[in-house]
Amino acid sequence: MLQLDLDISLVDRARAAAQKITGSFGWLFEGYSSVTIERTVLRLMGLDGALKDGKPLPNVVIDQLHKSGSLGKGAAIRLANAMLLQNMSAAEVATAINDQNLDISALPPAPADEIHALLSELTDKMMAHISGQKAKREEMYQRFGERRIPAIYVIVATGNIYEDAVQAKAAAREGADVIAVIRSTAQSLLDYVPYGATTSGFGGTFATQENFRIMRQALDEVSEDEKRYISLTNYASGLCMPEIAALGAMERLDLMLNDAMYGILFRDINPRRTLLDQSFSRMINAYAGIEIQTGEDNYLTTSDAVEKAYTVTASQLINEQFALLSGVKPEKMGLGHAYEIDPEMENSFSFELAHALLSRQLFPHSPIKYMPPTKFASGNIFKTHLMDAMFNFVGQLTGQGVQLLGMMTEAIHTPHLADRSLAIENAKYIFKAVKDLGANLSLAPDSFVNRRAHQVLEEATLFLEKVAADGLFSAMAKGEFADIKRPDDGGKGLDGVFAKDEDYYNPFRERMMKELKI
Amino acid sequence: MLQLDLDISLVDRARAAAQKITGSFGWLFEGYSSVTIERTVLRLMGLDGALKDGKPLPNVVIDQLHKSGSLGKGAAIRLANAMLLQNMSAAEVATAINDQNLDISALPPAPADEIHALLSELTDKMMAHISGQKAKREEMYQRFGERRIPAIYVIVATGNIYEDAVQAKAAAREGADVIAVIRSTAQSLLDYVPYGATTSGFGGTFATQENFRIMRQALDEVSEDEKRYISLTNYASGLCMPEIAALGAMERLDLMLNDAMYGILFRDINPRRTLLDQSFSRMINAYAGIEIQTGEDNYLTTSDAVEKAYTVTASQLINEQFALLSGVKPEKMGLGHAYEIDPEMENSFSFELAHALLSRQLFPHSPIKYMPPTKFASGNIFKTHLMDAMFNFVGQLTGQGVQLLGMMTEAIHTPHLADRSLAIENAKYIFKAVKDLGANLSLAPDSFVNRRAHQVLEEATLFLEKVAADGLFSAMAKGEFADIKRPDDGGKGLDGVFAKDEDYYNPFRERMMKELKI
Amino acid sequence: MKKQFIRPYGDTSADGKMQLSFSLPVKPDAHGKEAARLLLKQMGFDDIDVCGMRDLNEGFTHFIAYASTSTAVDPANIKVKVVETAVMDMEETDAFVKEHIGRTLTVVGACIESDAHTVGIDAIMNMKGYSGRFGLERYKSFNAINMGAQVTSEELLARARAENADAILVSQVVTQKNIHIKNLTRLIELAEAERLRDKMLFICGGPRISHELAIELGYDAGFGTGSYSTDVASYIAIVMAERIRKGS
Amino acid sequence: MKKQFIRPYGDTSADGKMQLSFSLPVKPDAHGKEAARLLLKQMGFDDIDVCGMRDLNEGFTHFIAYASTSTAVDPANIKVKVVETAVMDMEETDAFVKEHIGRTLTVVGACIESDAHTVGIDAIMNMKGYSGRFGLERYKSFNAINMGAQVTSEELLARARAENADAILVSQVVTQKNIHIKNLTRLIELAEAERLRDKMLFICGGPRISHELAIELGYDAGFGTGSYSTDVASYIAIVMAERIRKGS
Ligand code: B12
Ligand code: B12
Ligand SMILES: Cc1ncc(COP(=O)(O)O)c(C=O)c1O
Ligand SMILES: Cc1ncc(COP(=O)(O)O)c(C=O)c1O
Repeated sequence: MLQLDLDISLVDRARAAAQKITGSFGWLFEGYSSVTIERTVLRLMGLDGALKDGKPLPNVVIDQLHKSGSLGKGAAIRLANAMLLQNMSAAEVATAINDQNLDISALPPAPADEIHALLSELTDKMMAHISGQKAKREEMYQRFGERRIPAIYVIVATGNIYEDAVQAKAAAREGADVIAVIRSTAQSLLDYVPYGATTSGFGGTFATQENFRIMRQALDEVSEDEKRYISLTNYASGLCMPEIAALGAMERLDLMLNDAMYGILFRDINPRRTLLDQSFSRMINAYAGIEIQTGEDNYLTTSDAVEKAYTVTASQLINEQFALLSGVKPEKMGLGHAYEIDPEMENSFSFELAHALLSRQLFPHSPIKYMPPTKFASGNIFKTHLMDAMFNFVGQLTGQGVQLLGMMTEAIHTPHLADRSLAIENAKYIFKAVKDLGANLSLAPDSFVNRRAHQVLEEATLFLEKVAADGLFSAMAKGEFADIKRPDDGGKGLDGVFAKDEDYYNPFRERMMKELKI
Repeated sequence: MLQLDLDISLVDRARAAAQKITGSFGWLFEGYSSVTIERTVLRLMGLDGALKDGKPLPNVVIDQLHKSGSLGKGAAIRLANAMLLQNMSAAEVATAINDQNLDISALPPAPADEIHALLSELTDKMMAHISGQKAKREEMYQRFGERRIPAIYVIVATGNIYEDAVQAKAAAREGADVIAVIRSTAQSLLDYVPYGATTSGFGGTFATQENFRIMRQALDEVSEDEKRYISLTNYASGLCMPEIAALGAMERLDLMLNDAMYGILFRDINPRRTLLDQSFSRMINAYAGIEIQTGEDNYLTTSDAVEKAYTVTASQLINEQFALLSGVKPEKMGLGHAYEIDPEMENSFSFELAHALLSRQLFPHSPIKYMPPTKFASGNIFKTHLMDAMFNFVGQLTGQGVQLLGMMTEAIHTPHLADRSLAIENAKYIFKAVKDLGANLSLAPDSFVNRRAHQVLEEATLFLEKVAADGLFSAMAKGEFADIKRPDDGGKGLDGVFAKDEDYYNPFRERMMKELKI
Repeated sequence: MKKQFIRPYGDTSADGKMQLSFSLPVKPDAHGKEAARLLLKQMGFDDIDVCGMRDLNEGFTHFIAYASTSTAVDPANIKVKVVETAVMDMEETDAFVKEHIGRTLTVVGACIESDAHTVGIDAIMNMKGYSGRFGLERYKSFNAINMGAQVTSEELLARARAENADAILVSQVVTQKNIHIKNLTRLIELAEAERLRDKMLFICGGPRISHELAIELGYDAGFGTGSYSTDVASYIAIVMAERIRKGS
Repeated sequence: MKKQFIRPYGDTSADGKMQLSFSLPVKPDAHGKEAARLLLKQMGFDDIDVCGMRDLNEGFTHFIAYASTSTAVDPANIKVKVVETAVMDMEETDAFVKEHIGRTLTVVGACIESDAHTVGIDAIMNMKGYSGRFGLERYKSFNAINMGAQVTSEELLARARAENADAILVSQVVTQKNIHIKNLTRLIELAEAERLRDKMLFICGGPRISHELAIELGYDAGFGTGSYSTDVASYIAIVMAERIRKGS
């Protein structure tokens, strides 16, 4: 068995530091809410639809409340109040706000018990729907068997949901276990979730509820044909983390990219805003039984994969603690890691083996999300195909949870149908060839692989202890992660954050925290 | 360190059986000679050239002697005699035979001391030339450093020696250490060696002395530029084993495919003829410091690589003993093996690892010739490229001697310039990535890889013991090797074998045996 | 209704995307890359992305490109000649021959001229078979003679005449410089000269053989990659039964 | 003397051999394979060998082929527009600017619109540099301002105006559906509208940018894959010195 000989006391120190770092955000998670959290509440209450110009109804309502500074109690009570007093559906209230300048913050309060009855009813309904989706997923896994390890994960990114569906079905039939629909560039910076089926995106397809539905249906079809449950995933991270998480829960996505650190570092989203959003969005994921995935791999697309390997480990440990705070179980934590070592480097495979084993062993119950070579992928498709094979080799050898297949055209275009097929062929061949190889092998305690893993763990521990002493925000402001400086009052979306009143009420958060026992 | 836990007593038994098998051919090697052996002697005496119709002068002379049944003393004395009496050069004698019906077997004998003086002079000259070539090679290795392990070996096979030279130089500059010029189909069945520079062959280029020279010169050029000695190789096996070996020695080839078993099984050459030819041709290789390579890999192109793995091991052990009998040192025995496992098989890599380690460990001093996937190469170049990567992985991990690179177009055409370049890129990348990986790993004694290697060794031992009891010829007649039946009186070329007279004389064989101490 | 032409597909319906790679006798620089682009342009490609450029040394450069073709295939123009007889398994063929022919069929097979690749013809003929189908030697209804490798056309024809064969099976695997075409043509010409052509079925096979090519070369049928003994046996049985029925 | 046309090379001079792969909306059968062959034939290929055929499901098939093109490129037609200024290292550029310009040059860079790929522009501008060349921030002769990712064209122009920039550096990496062309065109049009176009050098870069494309889009220069800070710095220094000399 390939097993690293890790220093347990170092592991404990690193975890303790990560816990200290994440434990200090109680003030934020308990004291604040954001526009997207409130829009999420409205969506969970059943508000859907958009204006003719595309503005989603949840934004119509929240914009009014936020502008007038009347979100302190939370949007749930405001909307329920308006529905009762106006005797309107949620959508009617929203349309009235837009068409007739109805000001729902100016309405007198309806009787509290009526409001709470309505909220209970709506909450029950949605919670039941989401549980139903979770049960449906579990039933299908029951029927078809567990997901393979590593699961074969591929992306579709044509920009057109209908082309995406064709490409996704083809990939699923060929062997993909998980399909990700990449989002159009810059969707993560939109402070709303686009509406309806979409056919034009750049470098990806918009994440909308309707697009989720179309894809889910396509994959359910293939699941039944192939007798294998095909998972669907999309991206929560961005300015709408909890909203997209909610849509994913409703439409039975199975995994979701959910990482505030990614938003901060790679999309310049305000740290406070997105950590807050993440907290609620991960609860939704947890409640819906959706596996979260984190974005540590991205660090290595900008920093050196060897020199900065420890930042991946450190971030995984932080993400683990944040996830636990939101009720996510280790079994549902797809912590990120990537094969981004320079192929020109001597012994690149051994370095990578050390890193991959480290991720695996630090989180033995978590389905590690393992990302392919991208940075050193070049226009030479033949070479990239080989790098992907080495990546697949390590993935199988170390039993990573989810293998995001590399495409030989990584440096050229978002994947064509054939590129994806060749990537799946690559993975299936390598996985099969080295299936039980790991069981034959062991590592000498003084081997390079062992020493290298120890070194990374040690660097991560010292780094985490430094961040714990400093505070996460301060460390980010100094550019300690991925060499990118992010002050906690900079970036996009801070104006969407507000302090909660004493009597703030978010029925979903309360119910989920209760059910998740957090 | 990756090290099999082999049963030494089994190894000893297997070697003893192989020694018994090969030791029983004294009657053949001492009692017989063949037309190609005699032509070799003439070539070594300096006879070169061809008639207008392409018939080589050595064939002109030997045909006459063989037809008249006057080869019993060996051709050396006959030619020397004619040269003395006619006062002609060797070439003039041959031309006279053809033009003027000069019958050299009918000439009276010149004084024995004169004949021996002439033979000594000619033998000294050629032995000095060959030693000089050997010294030149050694000097270049001295100057540029040893060959890498595994050495990168690629083929050229355009059919045109001038195109071959361009392709070879390009490959050498890209990183190839050894260049093989594949022969035109069916040259191995020609009972003569074509003459001059050739530009039309199918699936390969004719092996001629001039072609050897052209290629050697091209590679010497690159060696000086790149400060890396580029080796040249070609094929001795076939109906002209010793002749081609002699040409290789004269033109400083560095390795030669030299395997009678290949000729018997895959070219239906008569077993007696070719084992006899092999014996002398390997002496020439040994004397010239040329590394021989054997063709066990071919078995797996027709038989199943797992089921018949033991035939490879058994044949390697037989080839080792035959080579020792001809004075070839273990350091110059490129015993063959191949990665021909079905890529659809589970754990194909682990099987292959077992087989490759077995070859490596049974012959720790020999530069194992490791052949790439060919049988399961398909028109899907992308898949074949990956199979070649796995092959390169095993080659580096187990430290094979010479890695014959696989081409992604194996199933389509003889390699294009770019195919070869991509193959070298593949090998260089993988070799570098897993350079010292083996040093990190060890095998559990009860691991599958260990058990599998043991099984193959055991099967090979039992097989060799059976063959030893039965006799090699009888085993071949029954189809025990590669499922192909070859009776010892069947196949091509038996009519070129003749019994030596008491006073048979082959000055080169005698001198080489003496110098090689056999 | 608009006719649906067939065009390559990358990620947008009928976008015409193709992947190419090739070597040119140019240097790996901007000038060389432009030569590659121009070549593709002349071939009618648009949206040309020469994404890879690799030095091959000795004055050559390898290019890797993606581009869109404007060419499209009219489905109406696709006409394929394929062997159209039904495929029966061994037992069915044996029964069929018994019923419709009433005697065993003799076939003589070989890998001709310089070609020594017997694995293909063995796959069709050998007792033990290939991919789970037994070869013709196992069939009760066939008398199968496999002459092996590097058999000259003359030898093959002589044997077929001597055995009074119903069919000749020829394999050709080496195709460099179209040597397979030369060899197959030579065999048929000899057969015609020897008046054997119409006395038996001439069937060829190999990785670059298609039924269409076989017909062009004057053979009765051709079998390429992925053919099995069952295909050939059924074909021979059905066509021979037909001929006997028609009394030819 | 015969003119040497440039043709692809496989293993025989100018044999025209190319490797292709593409997907068609056809089934993986003889009919589909013939569609693939016809497509290549229509493109002017000879000696077509459709050697690979892979089922992509959902009605598509992937083909892999080798074939010979009869097309050839006339070397006389190859005209490449490349940045032609000499390339100096950092010290040389600093000295050159000191001597010929006598003040620091201000450049403002950004990855514009929805594009968030900053690695390329960082490679050119960041202090620490890339591939062993320091970025413009390290140059004594440059005042380099890197605005980062997802900067709107308006923001970039405003900043350039405010800083009185000598050059604008734009990066575009995402190219799907030619969004880079759209974004780059928009920037230039805005610059023209705001009368900034002639006040500074407009330089773009990215993996699919060539100098030629840049010129076409109205930029002064373009830098593709494998460009370094040294290339850009030298270009700016030399062209600015020229402009100053000419008094423009
Ligand atoms: C095995 C093999 C060998 C073995 C052959 C052993 C033997 N007894 O057959 C050995 C090692 C001896 C060998 C030698 C050589 N080979 Co070779 N060999 C191959 C290899 C790896 C596999 C061929 C094979 O067995 N395929 C499996 C069989 C089952 O498939 P098949 O032949 O296509 O047969 C199927 C169909 O085509 C059809 N079929 C075939 N024949 C017939 C006949 C009839 C009547 C019917 C109905 C159907 C039928 O049915 C079969 C079952 O589906 C190929 C590469 C490859 N992966 O394809 C190279 C290859 C064929 N060899 C090649 C060459 C050049 C040679 C050599 C000249 C040198 C070299 N490169 O090694 C020598 C000389 C051979 C000679 N004189 O002919 C080239 C040919 C290039 C070309 N297109 O011209 C190839 C493609 C390799 C390469 N890329 O260079 N080879
Ligand atoms: C790193 C990376 C990322 C990082 C970016 C981090 C960052 N801060 O930059 C992250 C993970 C965030 C990312 C995200 C996405 N990416 Co991205 N990413 C890449 C990747 C792997 C490498 C790009 C890179 O850094 N190259 C290295 C630099 C040094 O090269 P360069 O950019 O070409 O720059 C050189 C020259 O072009 C030139 N140059 C460049 N700009 C300029 C400017 C000037 C003025 C000058 C003079 C020169 C110059 O000089 C540089 C040095 O030589 C590529 C794939 C690949 N291997 O190319 C995909 C790739 C670019 N991404 C892609 C896409 C689609 C995305 C996403 C939309 C979704 C996704 N697939 O991940 C998102 C959204 C991004 C967005 N909104 O723009 C696609 C683009 C497809 C296309 N052709 O349209 C690619 C090709 C991957 C793919 N095949 O799908 N990505
Ligand atoms: C954690 C995480 N979230 C989200 C995304 C995608 O974000 P965007 O849609 O902004 O490209 C990624 C992409 O790599 C990611 O890693
Ligand atoms: C040992 C040996 N000799 C010779 C050859 C080549 O023989 P021929 O020229 O007959 O193809 C091979 C080819 O694989 C071989 O393995």
